[in-house]
Amino acid sequence: MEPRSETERFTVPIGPQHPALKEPGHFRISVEGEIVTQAAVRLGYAHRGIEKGAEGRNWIRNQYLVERICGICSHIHATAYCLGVERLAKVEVPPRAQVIRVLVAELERIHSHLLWIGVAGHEAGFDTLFMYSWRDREAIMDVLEALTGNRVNYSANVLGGVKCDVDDALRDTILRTVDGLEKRTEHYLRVVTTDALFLQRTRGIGVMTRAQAEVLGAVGPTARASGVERDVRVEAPYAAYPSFPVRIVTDTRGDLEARVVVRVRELFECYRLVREILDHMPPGELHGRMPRRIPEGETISRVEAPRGELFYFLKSNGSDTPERVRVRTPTVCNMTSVVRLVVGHQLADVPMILAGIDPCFSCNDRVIDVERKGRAAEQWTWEQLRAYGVDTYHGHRP
Amino acid sequence: MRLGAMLGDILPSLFRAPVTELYPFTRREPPTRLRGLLHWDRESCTGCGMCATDCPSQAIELFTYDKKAKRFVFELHVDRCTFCGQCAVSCRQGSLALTKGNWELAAFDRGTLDLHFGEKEDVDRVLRGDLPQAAPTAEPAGG
Amino acid sequence: MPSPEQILQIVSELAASWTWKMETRQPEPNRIDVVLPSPADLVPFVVGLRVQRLGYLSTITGLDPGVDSGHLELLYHFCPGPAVINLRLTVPRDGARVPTLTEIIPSAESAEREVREMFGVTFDGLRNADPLYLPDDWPAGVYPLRKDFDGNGRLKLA
Amino acid sequence: MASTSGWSHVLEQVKTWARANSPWLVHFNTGSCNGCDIEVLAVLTPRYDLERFGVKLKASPRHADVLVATGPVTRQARERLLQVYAQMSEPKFVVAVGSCALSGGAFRGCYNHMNGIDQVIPVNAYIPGCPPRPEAIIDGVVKLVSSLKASVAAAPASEAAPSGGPDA
Amino acid sequence: MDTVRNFFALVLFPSGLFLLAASLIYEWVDRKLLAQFQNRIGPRWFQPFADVVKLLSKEEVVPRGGSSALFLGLPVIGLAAALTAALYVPLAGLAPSFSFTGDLIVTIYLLSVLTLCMGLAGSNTIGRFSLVGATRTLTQLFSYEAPFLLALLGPALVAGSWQISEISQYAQSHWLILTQPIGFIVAVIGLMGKLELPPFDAPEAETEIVAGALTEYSGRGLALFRLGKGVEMVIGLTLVAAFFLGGVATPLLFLVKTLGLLVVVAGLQALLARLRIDQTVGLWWRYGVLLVFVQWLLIVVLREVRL
Repeated sequence: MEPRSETERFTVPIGPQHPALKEPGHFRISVEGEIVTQAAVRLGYAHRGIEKGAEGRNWIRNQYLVERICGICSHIHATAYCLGVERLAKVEVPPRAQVIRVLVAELERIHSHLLWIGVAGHEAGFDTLFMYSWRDREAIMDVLEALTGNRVNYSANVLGGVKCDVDDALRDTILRTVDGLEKRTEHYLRVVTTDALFLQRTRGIGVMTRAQAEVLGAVGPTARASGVERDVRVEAPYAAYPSFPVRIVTDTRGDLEARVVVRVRELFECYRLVREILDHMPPGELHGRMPRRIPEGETISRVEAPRGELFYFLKSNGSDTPERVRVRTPTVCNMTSVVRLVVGHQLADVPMILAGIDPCFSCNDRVIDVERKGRAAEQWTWEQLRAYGVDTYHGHRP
Repeated sequence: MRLGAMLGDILPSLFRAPVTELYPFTRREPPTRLRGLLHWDRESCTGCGMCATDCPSQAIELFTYDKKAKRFVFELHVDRCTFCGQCAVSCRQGSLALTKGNWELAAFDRGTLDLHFGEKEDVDRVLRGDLPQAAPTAEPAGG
Repeated sequence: MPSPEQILQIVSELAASWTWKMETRQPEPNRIDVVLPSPADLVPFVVGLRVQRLGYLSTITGLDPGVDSGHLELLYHFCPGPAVINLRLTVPRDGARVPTLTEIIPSAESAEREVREMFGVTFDGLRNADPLYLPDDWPAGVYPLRKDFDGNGRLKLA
Repeated sequence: MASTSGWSHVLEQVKTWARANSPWLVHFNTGSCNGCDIEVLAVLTPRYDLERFGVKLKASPRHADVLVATGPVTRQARERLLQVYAQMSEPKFVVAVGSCALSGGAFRGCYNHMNGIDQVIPVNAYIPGCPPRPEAIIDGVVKLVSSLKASVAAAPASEAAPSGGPDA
Repeated sequence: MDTVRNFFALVLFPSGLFLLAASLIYEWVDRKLLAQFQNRIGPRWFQPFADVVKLLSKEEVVPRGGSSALFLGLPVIGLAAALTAALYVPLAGLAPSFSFTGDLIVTIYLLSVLTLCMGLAGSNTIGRFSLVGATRTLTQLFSYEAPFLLALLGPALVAGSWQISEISQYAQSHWLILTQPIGFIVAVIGLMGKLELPPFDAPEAETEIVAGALTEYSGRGLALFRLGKGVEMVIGLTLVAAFFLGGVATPLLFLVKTLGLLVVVAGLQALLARLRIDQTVGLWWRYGVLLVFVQWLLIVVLREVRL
């Protein structure tokens, strides 16, 4: 099987088993000998035209449109949007609403990180880790369903505050669930740092130094795993984070294992925050009065999604529909930074590096173009890349 | 570095009952706030149409034949509804609520997912297409 | 990381020290808008920001004030720590040419490619030519985020 | 004549029983926000575990009987969805999961997508919800499977079996 | 008279229908154990039977780009080879229906014919994934075949004969697992490599290459290949149980020992993550073969000392 002799078009099914993927990427990688010299990404399989759609809908409907950009971090999108619109309308949000927003955001981060541990296991062929982490995740999904009424798209926010409240019964179930999950997370921390076969897929793979992370603009756990202290909850605290300070979790090794460990350690931080929030719940109503027409103005709203910094730019022209809604999701940053990171790496390591940043791709497929000097661009499958990697390890490179 | 870090999980579960819930045969009590199918209360509704304008996916259409006699027809497109609950928040009379009882809505034909609530003959008039003149929620072009 | 006020102070001094004064506005306590007179000032000013370690580019936003306004507006958002710095650049509606930032800030590529395909602004020196989000069969010359493109309408493409 | 038709009826009965008891899924995301995808996968995890109904999540459309499609079919994903559907071998079924797959959901009317799966390929079962709970997805699959049993009992050859079919 | 007995042995009792049923049951036990290890319920008892019948009744799509005769013929050859291998193995605790000196070697190579057929089937189409899957299947075949064969030759050495019936006869009186522990470990790991069970399931890694060599197969071909795999599992388990776990004298012993071995195999499947194909090859050639040679050394040395 000689991929190099004739140019063949391959398509790579990262396939339906990759649930965390939000937007399939199409990578173009050019290679010199073994080292990747140039790489580019092409998204677009999940582009639904949201920013244009937002201009045709009133402010209230937009919140639900924006919430469905990414199913795994839906609450944080709605929160960023609501914070921006409330700042434009200069509406005072009651403190209890802000605290509940932060509470649901942290519960969502727990569910997102547990999900990703399972997906990382599944990608590495470790189905038992996938089954057990998703079994434990069901506990937090029940809490979210009891608290907000839906397991994934909570719609807990409403312009000017929140819709759901935390009563005592809920408070006890949340605390019980968090205690149980903390023990399980300690177990997972041991598993991902000691299981020999899992480590073979993560330790020393896809190392991103701190300088690279900063230059390439990586965000979220991917950046923090390389030592970059960048977390919007700490730099520019929003909602109720000023009264609930967050301790940044960082690592210095910057390889795939560090990214897994940073996400697992962040889970402990989330548990601590949830307990702290539930102990200091301020009284008060749940949402303030919100005008239907938002006064003219522009604002920027930055929040920390489970995968990194989420950036919103809102511009209103005084009417009840926005002039412009700009959304920059963290995955675009991570993806372009990791695609840059791949340059200079072994072609054989590219697949695991790309899969390792918890990419938010819709799980259609990824096509990797390999351009060799002086020959037409070939498109390789992800698997072809892996098989190519195998030949490299065997040392019988032609 | 050791082999089989998950041994502590898989061995005990060999002797423990699986956590699987036998769904269709045993049903778990859904949480009280579960957002299932929308319920519309005709008595308290005033036909203002706020729910229709605020619905993110244009799933609600309200036809008012006679405001005082509360002769409304409330058309709910379940296939468009995203169960977000904004209609219940926007409705000042509180006549809308997402019920927790009804969430098994799988169907074989999309037609069955268009529900009409209201007086029998009003609903027939809507189905015949004899809509009231000022239908407040005309479908935006290409909706 | 300096406090927001210090950052805004640094940026307004930087803007004022330019050969011809750049207008700066502070609509919000932690935000400063710097109006760039011409696309040529973009790269030097961004280098100035990076020297002051304020050069973390979050993204680039395209704005279409309206078909009759005859111009488009590009906003470069720099978000070092708590403060937000917007560089505002107005460009003509058709045939706008703006220098690319990818040499100094590699992560700007995805934002630039998105603005190019959504607004039709060409970035000189941007190596990657293929679209980022729009499908392959999207007709050339149609820019969806411009006001004249009817978002809700069903643009009947092949 | 009666014996052969009796015999072929029994054969048909056995085939339906087998098809109803081992529905293999292939899952395809045509631009969804991943909310429905994680629920479709949650259905295989220990708490719901659809393997007790014989469901296996296969990666290749060629091995699968039921295509679980999510998302409003973006323009870019449309041709790939048709490809996957064509690769599946008869008898095949399509289940649209989530309000995006049914009608475009919250994105209804945006440019760049087709407002639902049934605008592109024929759909057998619709599961509303945003996202539908895992139990609702199980309910959809169970309803599809039981309708399969009923449909064959009524009309033996549901669709014109392709001439090359094994039982011709 | 002899032909009727042979026909009966080939089609009905030890091989043929009985073995197919046994392979379905063992596949169910394997999936059920794996599910139980993962804390879930797992399939019902008739699941593999339903899967096979459904696959047989599905439309068979013959892709272009490969010879269709080969495409349709390979599954049949693979299954036939696996079934004939069963004739020499003490299935269900009874003496093997045929045996001649040297049938151990024949059985082992008959068992690898199925893997060869899958490799051929994979490379017979233009589909990328089946091509990659085919190379991986063959790479894995060459890596585990030698250590697996040598591990099984250990008991043959001790029993002093190449005939399976004699070896299992000898093994009934000596628990060879105690005298040859290393050989036993290599044999079990080799069996998992042959059956491409995780952690050696790189050739059909779902997240990477869809279904490897079998991506293009649907309907009847896929059913026959899956049956072949099930038959191989039963035969492999019987061989290892007969040699190392004190022989399979009665059907009850056969059941207990093979199912006990299956529990160990399923536990390993649940426990270990998938090895990259280069890691499996490295693992086999560095450690597998080395261990087996150490085992042989021990056997020879022990025999000299005792003599």
